[in-house]
Amino acid sequence: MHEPHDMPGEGRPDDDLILSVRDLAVHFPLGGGLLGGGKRLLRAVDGVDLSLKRGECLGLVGESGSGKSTVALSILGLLAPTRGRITVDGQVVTSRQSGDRKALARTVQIVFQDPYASLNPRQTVRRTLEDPLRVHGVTAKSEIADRVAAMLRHVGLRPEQADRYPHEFSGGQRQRIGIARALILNPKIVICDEPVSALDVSIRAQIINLLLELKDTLGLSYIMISHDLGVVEHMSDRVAVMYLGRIVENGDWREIFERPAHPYTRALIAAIPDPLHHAPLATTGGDLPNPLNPPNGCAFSPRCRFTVDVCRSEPGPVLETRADGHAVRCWRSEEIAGRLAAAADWDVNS
Amino acid sequence: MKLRANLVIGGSLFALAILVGLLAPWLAHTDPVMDANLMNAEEPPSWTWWFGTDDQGRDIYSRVVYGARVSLTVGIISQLINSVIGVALGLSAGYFGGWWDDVVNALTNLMLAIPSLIFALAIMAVLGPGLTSLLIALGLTNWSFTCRIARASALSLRSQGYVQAATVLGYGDLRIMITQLLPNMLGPLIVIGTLGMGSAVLSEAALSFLGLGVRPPFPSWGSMLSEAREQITTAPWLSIFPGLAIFLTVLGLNLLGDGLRDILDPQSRSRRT
Amino acid sequence: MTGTPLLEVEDLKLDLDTGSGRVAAAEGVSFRIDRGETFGLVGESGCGKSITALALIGLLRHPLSIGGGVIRFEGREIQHLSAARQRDLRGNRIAMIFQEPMTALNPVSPVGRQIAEMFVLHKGKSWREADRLAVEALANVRVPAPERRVKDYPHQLSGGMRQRVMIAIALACGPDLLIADEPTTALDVTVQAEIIELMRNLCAERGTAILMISHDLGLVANVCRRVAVMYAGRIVEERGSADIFRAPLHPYTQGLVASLPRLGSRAALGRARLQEIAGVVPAITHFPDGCRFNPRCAQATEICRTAAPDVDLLEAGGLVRCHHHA
Amino acid sequence: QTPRKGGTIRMTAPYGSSFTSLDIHTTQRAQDEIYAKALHRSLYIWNSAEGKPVLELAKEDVVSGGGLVHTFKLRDDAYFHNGRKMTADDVIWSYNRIMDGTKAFPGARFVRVIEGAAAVEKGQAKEISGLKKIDDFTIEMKLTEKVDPGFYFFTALTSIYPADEGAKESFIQHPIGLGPFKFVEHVPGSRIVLERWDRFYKPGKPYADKVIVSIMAEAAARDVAFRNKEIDTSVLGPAQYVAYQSDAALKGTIVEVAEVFTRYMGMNPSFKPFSDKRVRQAINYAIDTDLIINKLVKGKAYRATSWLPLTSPAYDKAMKPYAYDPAKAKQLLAEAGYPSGFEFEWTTSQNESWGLPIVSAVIAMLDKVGIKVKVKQVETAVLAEVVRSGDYQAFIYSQASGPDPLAALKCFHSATPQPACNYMTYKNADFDKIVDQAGQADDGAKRIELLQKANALLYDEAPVWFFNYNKAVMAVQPWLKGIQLNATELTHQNVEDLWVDETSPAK
Amino acid sequence: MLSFLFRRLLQTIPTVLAVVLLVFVLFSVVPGSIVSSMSDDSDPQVELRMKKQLGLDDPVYVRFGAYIAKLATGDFGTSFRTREPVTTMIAKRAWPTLQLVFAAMAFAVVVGVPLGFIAALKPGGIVDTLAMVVAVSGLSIAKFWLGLVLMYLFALKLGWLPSFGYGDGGLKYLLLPAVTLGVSPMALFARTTRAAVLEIMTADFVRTARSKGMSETRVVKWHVMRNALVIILTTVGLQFGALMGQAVVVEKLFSWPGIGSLLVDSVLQRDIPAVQGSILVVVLAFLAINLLIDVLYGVIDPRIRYA
Ligand SMILES: Nc1ncnc2c1ncn2[C@@H]1O[C@H](COP(=O)(O)OP(=O)(O)OP(=O)(O)O)[C@@H](O)[C@H]1O
Ligand SMILES: Nc1ncnc2c1ncn2[C@@H]1O[C@H](COP(=O)(O)OP(=O)(O)OP(=O)(O)O)[C@@H](O)[C@H]1O
Ligand SMILES: [Mg+2]
Ligand SMILES: [Mg+2]
Repeated sequence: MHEPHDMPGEGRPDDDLILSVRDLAVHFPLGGGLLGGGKRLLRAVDGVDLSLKRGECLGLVGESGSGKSTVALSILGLLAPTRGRITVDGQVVTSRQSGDRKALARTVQIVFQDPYASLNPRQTVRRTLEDPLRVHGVTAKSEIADRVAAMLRHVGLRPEQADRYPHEFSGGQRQRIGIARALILNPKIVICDEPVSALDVSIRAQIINLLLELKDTLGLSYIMISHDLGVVEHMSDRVAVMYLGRIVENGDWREIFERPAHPYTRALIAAIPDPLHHAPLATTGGDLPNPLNPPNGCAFSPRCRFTVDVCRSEPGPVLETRADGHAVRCWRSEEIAGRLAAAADWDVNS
Repeated sequence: MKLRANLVIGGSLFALAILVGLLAPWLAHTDPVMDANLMNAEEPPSWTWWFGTDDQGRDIYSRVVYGARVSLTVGIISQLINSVIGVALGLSAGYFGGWWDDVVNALTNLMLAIPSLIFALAIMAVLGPGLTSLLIALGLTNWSFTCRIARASALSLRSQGYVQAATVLGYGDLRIMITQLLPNMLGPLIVIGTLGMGSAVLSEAALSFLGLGVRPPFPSWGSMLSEAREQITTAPWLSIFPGLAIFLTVLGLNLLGDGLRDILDPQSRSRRT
Repeated sequence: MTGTPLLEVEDLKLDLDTGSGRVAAAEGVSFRIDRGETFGLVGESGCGKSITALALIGLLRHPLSIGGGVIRFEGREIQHLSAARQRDLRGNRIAMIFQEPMTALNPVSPVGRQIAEMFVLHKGKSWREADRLAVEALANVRVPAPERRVKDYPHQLSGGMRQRVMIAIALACGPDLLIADEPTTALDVTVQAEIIELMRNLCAERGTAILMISHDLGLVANVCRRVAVMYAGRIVEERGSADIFRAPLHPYTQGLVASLPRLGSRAALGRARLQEIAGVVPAITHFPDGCRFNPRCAQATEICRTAAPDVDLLEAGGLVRCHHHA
Repeated sequence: QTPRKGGTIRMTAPYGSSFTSLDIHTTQRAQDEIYAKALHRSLYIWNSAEGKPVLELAKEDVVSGGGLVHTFKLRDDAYFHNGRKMTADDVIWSYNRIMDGTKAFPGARFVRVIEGAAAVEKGQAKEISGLKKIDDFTIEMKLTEKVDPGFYFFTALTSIYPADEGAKESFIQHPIGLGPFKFVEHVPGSRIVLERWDRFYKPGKPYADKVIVSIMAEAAARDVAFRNKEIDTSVLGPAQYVAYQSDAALKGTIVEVAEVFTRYMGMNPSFKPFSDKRVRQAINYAIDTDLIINKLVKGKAYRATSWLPLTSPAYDKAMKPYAYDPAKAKQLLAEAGYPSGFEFEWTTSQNESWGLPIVSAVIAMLDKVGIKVKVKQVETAVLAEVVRSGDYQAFIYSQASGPDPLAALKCFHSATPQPACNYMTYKNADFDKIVDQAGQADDGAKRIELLQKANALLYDEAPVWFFNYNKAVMAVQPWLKGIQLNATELTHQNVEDLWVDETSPAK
Repeated sequence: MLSFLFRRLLQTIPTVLAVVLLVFVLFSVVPGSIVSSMSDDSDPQVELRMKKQLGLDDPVYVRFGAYIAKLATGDFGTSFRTREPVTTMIAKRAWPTLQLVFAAMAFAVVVGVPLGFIAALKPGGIVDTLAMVVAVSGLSIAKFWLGLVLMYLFALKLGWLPSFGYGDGGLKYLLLPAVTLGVSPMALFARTTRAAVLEIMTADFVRTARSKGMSETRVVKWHVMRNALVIILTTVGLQFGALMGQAVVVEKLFSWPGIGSLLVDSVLQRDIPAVQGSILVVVLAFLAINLLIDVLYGVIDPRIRYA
């Protein structure tokens, strides 16, 4: 098929920007409740900048707990940011105000990971799809029925299936319903939080294809959150890599996958097992640090093969966007790039 | 297999009690209050007097039959009041969180800290004996558990995908609570409600024993049992039949609750029995 | 190390009591693992991988039971052994690690003790001695500061650490076979890589065979020498791992290999529409007649709908269960 | 049979699950006087055999001053349990204490009969002016009215305390009295243990070494304990009365006495139908009182023939109760203008022998003559308040109607305020006149005659439904001897006269 | 740990204040007063004076304020009825109630928990069915009725135990009331334990234990018990409250001189300081016991840590 957005979107005017996140921070106070003494802050997201252009798919990757979902929920107004500013289609997101909530609902929607937990088991598919329309002031019965039927067809279900309950559907079908629900209000942005990771392997392709199709036919912009680098590479135009609440690398998909600049991005890619080589996997040292007690300096320094003193003492440098739209938060990215280009075997573990 | 036995036995016992209560005018042989004939006082069970008669010569069978009305009214209505209070507080607290949650939590802890029978006793003492007071006393004092469960369910459901989706779709808070949260916490609530009805029937008996029950002459099982306790050796039928009625009904409700739990709330078996 | 394989499974049938009758959750499962070999079992959720593993280690519980077939360990049938004899094998000769390292460890017992139990159970050690050995075992799985870590409770460890503890437990008595049921599904890729490497290295050192279960064909192919693919309770293809990935024979395997975006494929070949496998995985109570894959198979013909295909042994080694494989 | 010395007497206090207080001046519940009879003594004591109060702490009473001045010679051999001898000062101190207006001791209503007592109560005087110490063992008491002081100073409410000890805070924890037994231990809500006071003033008494008064409000539990021989006395309710009578082994344990309590339904004259005498009579005719007494009260009561009870000195044996005659009742109702009856609200407590069960039985009977009843059930404490405030249409109650017949009938005197004891606000000029004459009469026989006349007048006026006089029934183990048939309250026993033989299981 | 205890203690203060307020408000609207129940004295002046002396003529909020002020100094006030300090009254009643409640709890735990364990080891077996029939029956029976039956059986028919009273405080007096009171928590514990054990038996870590080659007995001893204890402990804590409520009935039936019977007496006689004091003490006891249980949690369940 064609590759509509494969080229980096340089030179586009800024009004193409449909979503911008500036210096977003979300801190969760922990403890302090019944048990435990003083409150501790969990900095789930700590100074994240993101932008999404119209019609673009932004991939967001990172290990579990790096703050991907938190970013998503903040954009949707479900979490109150500690700091920062989120603008969606020119409108500033504030959480919880119901007037704004409705307006926001017509702009941003979400597809959740777990197709089992994300549908109300006590509602028919019809209720699930009709209610949002009613809430948003569509009253004409025929219009509601038409829109629901059309949406079901869009996602590959038959309209007569609308009167069934979620448990009567398979996982893949449920995810289609979840997508239908996200699209029923004609939003401009859809956030997909691991849309396929809970699905049967043989079903995943169906959903990925469906999402890509819908993006084109409906002119949507995506934020695609996934663990699966294969999926991210397949779907994204741009990719942002998160580590411990911060973006560590951000750039065009091809740049990220072919010339990863941050050691963490490299480690992520290198850890994917190659089925055709019975070869050892590249390992990083240790696990993700405890987010309640992040390491000093660059958060990745304890696991990084290239750590030097400055990494341990100074937090990573500001994310600087290079001319090609590629941005890296690493003290030694240039250096490493040069050295590895020479060695060329950096993905083999020492 | 066990599951079905629970449900079937418990359900039938409870249904039987309800039926008896509903059909009391047709099932009873005599009026439970007015047909006191001291000439027939304290007859043991016989063909004429199935369950015997009491010291006022009233037919115990008829009184037990009518007693179902009072006892079940107490059980069902007071538990309904509890459920409504508990769900309203718990659901909203779990959903909204924040200061309201703190307030509800404090209230619940308060209710948990005062043993409900003692609280009910105090309310009864203030309001005086009688059915209405009893409904109020038992209805106001047993909601803390319902509230806790509702709150816990709301808290966990709140982060479920479909509730978040509803928020993202711009639903109002009330709509979310009623259409998204409530139907999905109904299972455990029904179970608690069933068990609560049983304990309300027992509480009624206990309050009767303490002299603060339903206002006679209308019979409730608890007051009949309590009044008959002195004659347990001399006229055992006076207490056996209302005692059995209480036992079987509460047993039925407990079994029903167990059975329903297996169906409606399978994951929380150990949360409370 | 002669002719007798370490483990031989023949025509294993696993029954599920649904309350209104028995259905076969898995049937005709046959494979063999040699000493020190790495063998992979791949399949989608619910196809019977875990219950097969549990059957091997003798942990099936009601409503599941062995409905037929033979499990031979070092040439001895073990499925009918007495409970006590089975316990001697379990943990000692055949060990297992599970998917969820959080729930697989007792939350209220220090991890050191959970390792030490192995030495008390199988090596007749005193608790004191066992505790010392537990520190060693923890050091073996490269847990830093093992003397301190033994006193920790599971919730104090990260996911990767917990899985290391599981490995330490499993390998404590130097088993001949390690069954790893999706050991890394709950972990991040970076941590997965470490766990896999650790397992691979330790087993190689000790000559322990691995039965690696996963739904990730790529991972299994990377780790194992031979791979069996399960679908709906049957093994549909079993071959050398490179072969099965490069040239899958069964339509289902073909579908699996082609349907998923692989890292680097877009860069190399551009973004193509992914190849889909139509339909859904059948429920255990509604397995279709004939070949169980036939409703989803593009190449299905009449015979596929009526007759269950037999196992075809391949000349190059391995097998396939399809009427139409070329 | 000569009384045995030693042993333990195990009595029960059946009227509540605790004693109110160990300061007997503060409490007037029958429950508390049970132990007080062993621990304390007053100027007089009730003599059950004679049916009247007799001198106890005084040896002699000389009356002068037109019947208003009494000079008492006190005993000089009465020792408090701390070993100190009682003197006139203790009596004066005790009575002054009872009149302390800030404490509102219930005994004040008796002591108030002494001149100058009311002034002390109001805080206008420090000491009762009508009470004079002549010497250590002589006291002069001036009364405000011509009454028999015996009826005023025999209950435990006017017990004599040791002046020095009684003022101490610790007294309430460890009371000291003049009674035959001294205090050992009180487990609140459970029991009081007392032991023999060796210097008790009656020679050879008390007999027993120890008295245990167990608090047992629950009749069923008492029944088990009695059958199980764990207690020596048990008060019986109607049901158990029947059961014990029909049980060969227990029949012999029953002791019964007519107590000076009248049970009745009071009718509020300001409620229109009840203002008509015919309606009130009709109610008396409409109720088959005998049937209720036999069947419901199980014979554990005596049919009331008017207000004064069987044991009252002014009881008139010639009086016959209202007959059961529904026809007559209907006729009277019709005459009064209620041919089809009316409805009233009846306030009752739960009491088993004069409360709710009786009301339930009567409802059916009144129903037959067209009178409908709405029951209002309240607690005993609330009923007391309702009755005194007049906030009722009808109530059912048990009221003391003795031992003093004059005091009993005065309750119907129009000068008696409602909260005092004229609960029906009864007013009848003829009645007032007869009662006033009786109060002035010097001659005992004349007084009795007048009182009988007043009592007969009440019968006809029927201000109440005359239900019954209480028959108090107690079961007493065969080894406990010397039980007195106390008509004021059967449980109040002069413990020094009780003794147990060697068959008692108690050590 | 200490600071945790301290914080928990602080947290009980609002609860205690709320209880005080609740009872005050409740009884300020009560019909019938202590005065009328204490004396049928004829003189309304006396009654007035008595009210004044008891402080009953002040408005509720004044009385409430005064009460709180006194309470802060540990003074529960003076009983209207007995004119004793409420503190002494309660002090004398506290020990018997504690004895009763703890004995009942001990009975319930010692019988109920093993019963539940045994039942869970063979679910659906005869033992299980029997145990659960006993348990659900124990929950369904009116307490005072059960007490009477036990009394008749063990005191009268068999003559093994005294039927009533506190006696000299000996154990034999305690048995019947404690068993009567303990039957329903016993039933509850049997059910909770059974459910907990059954649930834990399906937990992943039990499967791990089995995969180690452990026998079922060892699995239960080494891995199931402690986990079950955590769940049982919660129920035990909550049951203390219910038990203290039910103690009211049992104490009345057996003439047991505890706080429960004091409370009933005081409630019926409108002795507000005594009611207030008894309820407060019961609440405090409940809070204290649950605090203790929270501490125990920390011992048993390492996941809970007090900062
Ligand atoms: N409501 C919350 N309260 C406290 N901590 C939270 C909350 N939500 C998330 N966190 C913490 O914030 C951090 C980031 O969580 P988040 O869910 O955003 O990660 P993620 O990248 O989406 O991970 P995953 O891949 O597992 O979905 C985690 O450490 C998580 O434990
Ligand atoms: N205890 C059980 N009760 C009922 N059905 C069961 C039970 N255990 C397993 N099954 C069924 O047996 C089939 C095989 O289950 P199994 O756990 O082996 O699947 P799996 O291949 O391991 O899948 P997954 O990837 O989800 O772990 C499934 O359909 C499952 O529903
Ligand atoms: Mg996430
Ligand atoms: Mg599995």
